[in-house]
Amino acid sequence: MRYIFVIFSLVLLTFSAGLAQVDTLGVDSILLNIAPPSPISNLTVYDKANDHGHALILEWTPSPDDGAGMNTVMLYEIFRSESPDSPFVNVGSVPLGNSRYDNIGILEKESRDYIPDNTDLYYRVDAVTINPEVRASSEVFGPVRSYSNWFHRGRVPVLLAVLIFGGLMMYFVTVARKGAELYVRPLAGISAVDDAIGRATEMGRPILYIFGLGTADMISTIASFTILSRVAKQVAEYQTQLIVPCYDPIVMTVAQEVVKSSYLDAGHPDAYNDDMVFYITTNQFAYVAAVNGIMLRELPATNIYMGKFYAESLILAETGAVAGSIQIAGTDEVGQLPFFIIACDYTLIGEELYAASAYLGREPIMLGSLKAQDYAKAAVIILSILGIIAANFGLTAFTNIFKVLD
Amino acid sequence: MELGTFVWTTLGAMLTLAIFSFLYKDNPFYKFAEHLVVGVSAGYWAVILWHNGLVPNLLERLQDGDWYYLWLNSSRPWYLIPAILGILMWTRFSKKYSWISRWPIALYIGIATGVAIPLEMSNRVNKQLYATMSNIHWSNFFGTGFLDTAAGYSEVIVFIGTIAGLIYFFFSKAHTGTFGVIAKIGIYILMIGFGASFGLTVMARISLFVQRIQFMHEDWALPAFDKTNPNYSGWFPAFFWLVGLIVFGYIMRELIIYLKNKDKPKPEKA
Amino acid sequence: MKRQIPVFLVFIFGVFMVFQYFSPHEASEWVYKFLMDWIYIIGIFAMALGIWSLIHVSYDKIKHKRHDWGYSVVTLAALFIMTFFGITGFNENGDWGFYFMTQEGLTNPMFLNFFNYILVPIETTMFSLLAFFIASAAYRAFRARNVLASMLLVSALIVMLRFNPYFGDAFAFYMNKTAAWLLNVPNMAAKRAILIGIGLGMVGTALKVVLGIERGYMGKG
Amino acid sequence: MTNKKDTNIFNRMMSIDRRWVFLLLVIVCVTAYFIPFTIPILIEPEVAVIHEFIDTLPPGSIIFLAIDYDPASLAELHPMTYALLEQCFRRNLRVMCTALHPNGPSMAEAAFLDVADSCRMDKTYNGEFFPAREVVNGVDYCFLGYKPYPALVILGMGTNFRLPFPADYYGTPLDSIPLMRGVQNYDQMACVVNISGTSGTEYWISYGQGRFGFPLALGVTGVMGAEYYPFLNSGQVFGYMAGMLGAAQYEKLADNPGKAIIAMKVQLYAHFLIIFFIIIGNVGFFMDKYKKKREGR
Repeated sequence: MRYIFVIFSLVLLTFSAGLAQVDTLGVDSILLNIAPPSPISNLTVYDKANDHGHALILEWTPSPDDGAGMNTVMLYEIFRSESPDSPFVNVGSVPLGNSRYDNIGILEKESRDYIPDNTDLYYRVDAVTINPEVRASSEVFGPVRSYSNWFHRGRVPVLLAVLIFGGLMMYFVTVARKGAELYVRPLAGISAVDDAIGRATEMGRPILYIFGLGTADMISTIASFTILSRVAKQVAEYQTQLIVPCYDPIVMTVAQEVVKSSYLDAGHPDAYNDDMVFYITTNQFAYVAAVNGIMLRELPATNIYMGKFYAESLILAETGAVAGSIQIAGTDEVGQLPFFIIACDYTLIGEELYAASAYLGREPIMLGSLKAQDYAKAAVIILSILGIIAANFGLTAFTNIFKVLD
Repeated sequence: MELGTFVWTTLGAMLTLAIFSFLYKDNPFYKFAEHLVVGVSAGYWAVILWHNGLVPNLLERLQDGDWYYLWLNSSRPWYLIPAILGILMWTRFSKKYSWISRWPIALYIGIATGVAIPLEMSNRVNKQLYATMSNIHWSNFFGTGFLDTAAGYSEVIVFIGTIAGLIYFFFSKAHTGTFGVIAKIGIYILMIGFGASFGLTVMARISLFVQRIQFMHEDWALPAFDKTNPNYSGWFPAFFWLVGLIVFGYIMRELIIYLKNKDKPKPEKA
Repeated sequence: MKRQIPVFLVFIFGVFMVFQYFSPHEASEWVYKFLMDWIYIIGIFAMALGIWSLIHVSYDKIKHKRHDWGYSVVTLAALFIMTFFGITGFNENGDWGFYFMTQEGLTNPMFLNFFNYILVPIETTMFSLLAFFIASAAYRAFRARNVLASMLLVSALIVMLRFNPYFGDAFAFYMNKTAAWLLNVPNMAAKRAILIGIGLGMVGTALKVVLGIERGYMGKG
Repeated sequence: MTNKKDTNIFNRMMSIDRRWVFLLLVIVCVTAYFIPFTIPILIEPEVAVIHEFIDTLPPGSIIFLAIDYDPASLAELHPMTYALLEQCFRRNLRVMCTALHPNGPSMAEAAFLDVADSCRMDKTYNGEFFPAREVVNGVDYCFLGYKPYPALVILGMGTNFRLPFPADYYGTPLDSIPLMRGVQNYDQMACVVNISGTSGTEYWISYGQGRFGFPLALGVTGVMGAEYYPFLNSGQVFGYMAGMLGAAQYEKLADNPGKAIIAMKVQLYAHFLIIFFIIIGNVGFFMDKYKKKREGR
């Protein structure tokens, strides 16, 4: 669905780009008597940092007639050329009051807006009045070159955070592997999963497992696969029925694989068949309509919602409540958490969804990563307290260490 | 409005009523609408993915090659790699070779998780941390009104709430003592926040229903009797009353069943 | 072998993508875009598996005359009709035909009718069921059972009363202000705490997957 | 499902079948939608000031209306446009209009045609009788249409409307339009009202109001509400309507109930119904607890 959206927006963009090629300003007879404004001064052009090249930044001191003086400047037009003598080409314009223009090139060589890398370029900025004929050109700046960068300096804080967090995790995983006892506090939603499977077995009714609208490239869906593998293993041991309707074909494929292996691990490979995990449709409300139908017809003892959910969360959870199922939800979609909390029996809030796989497995290695997450949270708390103190004493140098530039 | 358009609109109105009937209980009308929309939407997405996905992203890129060279002579032959990976997914149709489909899946998941690690770290951790740090300003404690969101004390509450919320999410420490108290504050703040966002959403959801009333009224019921319409014919109200009859008939049927079973003991509800 | 190769692939591509993020170079961006195309194209090919699953499940129901099998006929018929209309259509000369490489199917009048008068009304009506479910959920769940539930209840009530004109202007004014405060202060704190937590959980899970510690997505727990 | 022997009134209050909730909600929404009755609507000063401003203009003044929205935000913003246009034409004010959103022109055109229709009938607003009149394109209003680059168009119009728009939306040269006689730029406009569902509002504030200093009023969607509110405090914007609430207030002020008031009616009573059910549930819950306590259970 996201892809389709992207494609539609691209189509729209191309369409509006076509519209944009209309001549905006025409000349009228009333405009002939405008005196030429003063030109801009101090034009500097430099390569845009931390980018893929093909982009330069221009800065200048605005014309004295911009918003003051004769007050005639309407916009600035930017011109570029590959040599100071050859004709300059208009590459863009900004309205009055601006003193900066980012000349971002397009990567296609055939495009008019392509800016070659590692080539000498020359720039000029014109202050233009309402009559495009009346303008003042600045002096030519150049030569200047644009470069492609191999390393993004503004993202150093992210790199450090990833490395430190990864290191913490490796450390605790090794510690756990050596057999150290790691404590984790009990989570109500997790123990409910075990009870719910038992309840379904007693009642002889199926378990409904729903991934929501997540595609397989979302981490919440990947976490949900792990939870499904634990659930499926228990379901296989208890010989209960499992229903997994899917929204995304890849999620369906992976889920089939997951359930199949879990049945194999539980020693009941013959109890598995591919129709337990099936595809419905990649359309939010059509999917919801079908799942609602399943809920009221199969009357599952337990509904487990794990993954990415949008507006359908409440429709599903309310219908599940009507069917009298025990409902356990977990999502990282903050906007939908209130609805799950209200309509479900147990809800895993945000991070608890990611912790669930470790909890359900009870493998020491997995618990090691929870420990790393806790240390990272402690670091966030301490750093933000330090940061607040520093910021209020004017030590912006400290807070700026953590600033990420895009 | 043409008669053809009105017939289609009548279908839309019937399907609208069929979906609403689900609020009463699962019934044949709902089942029909549900199965219909599943088929239509799956077909729709298949077509859209073909026309707007596969054709521009793969087929057009290989189009200038020839099949007897296996498209290797096209201008972008490297797009054969994803095509091969896609076809490997289809090994799932065979029982024997279905394990091969794990390779493209592994690539898919590898790329997706690899992209997510730095991106989520940056967006959800680094940037939120920076925002929390530069949040409280002493100057805001003076001269601001009660319930002002920019007031100093509001900023302090945001800060404390964030910290307490984070503490609630600690997994490897029992919620006891001071730690437990802070964690409790954290879950309270979470609940207040959730309540507020629930209350806010009610309005948007009611307006969805208002839009459906508007559709039934303005797009369907009004044109059915709009004699100023140049294409108006007796069929318009006929279709309207046909739908009315179906609705009336269903309600009557349910009523009769209810009255018949009224005195009988209710079966134990599962 | 069957399990090692996938884990190895996840590792190689995962680590590559992590470091790609820190390199804005043109070459690295090109690889990024190309790999994103892989994901996208694999996804499209997988659609065939999805459609096959839908057909298979429906056909099975019909074949074994399971309960409500008649409705599965509707699903299959709708699927085939919609697909058929999507690849046929009239070109600019008004000639009818099959069009695979061009988009005549998307403007086929029947395709549009199915979209506008079947898909859209059902979708929007399903969505509008939320108006009812939000009411029944509020009634069922908003009980002041304990402090936690009361907080949820009270803050929801304040926000819901924010445009009520019946109790005088001063009341409405303060309700409005309190509602805005609740949304901007405690809600903001809650969101931020959850977001940071989710971020760490995501990165933790993703790292476990890339490093091969977590293999649940292949069924290896 | 309630157990027969444990059923008392409080228990029943706690377990009303959800279908009664649904049925009542349908009844309340449909009734509020179809039956005409008035509800009190709290008027905020920032909306009232727009109405007051337009109401006290001398006949013949020109209002500049900038319509920057598309069908996506039609539900919230169309009511504002309709109420405002009706008020202008009834008071014999003239209107100039642009649509600087690619899908805006169809919105503006529909509004002009519908309001012109409505003006062909005698109406009474706020106790004042207005006879039927014919609203003529070119005399009572002039619709300029769409041009890309909103910032440049807004700047250009500050010098002369004829620069970005040599002709109006229908291709008539501006010089041959009666309304445009003697009209050069914003100086001849009494005020500018921007009704917008896009970030185009920013241009009207910074390039329009910021440079030419005309009185500017905004009508924005509910989502954008909080974003542009600060401009009211800073004085750059003299009036402000946000979302369905703002639209309903304007309809109320103009005594011209339309879709926004109907929507608010439905909203208000649906909210009351939900709150009513919440209260019923809680009363039942507490009374039941109290009773059980007294019985020593």
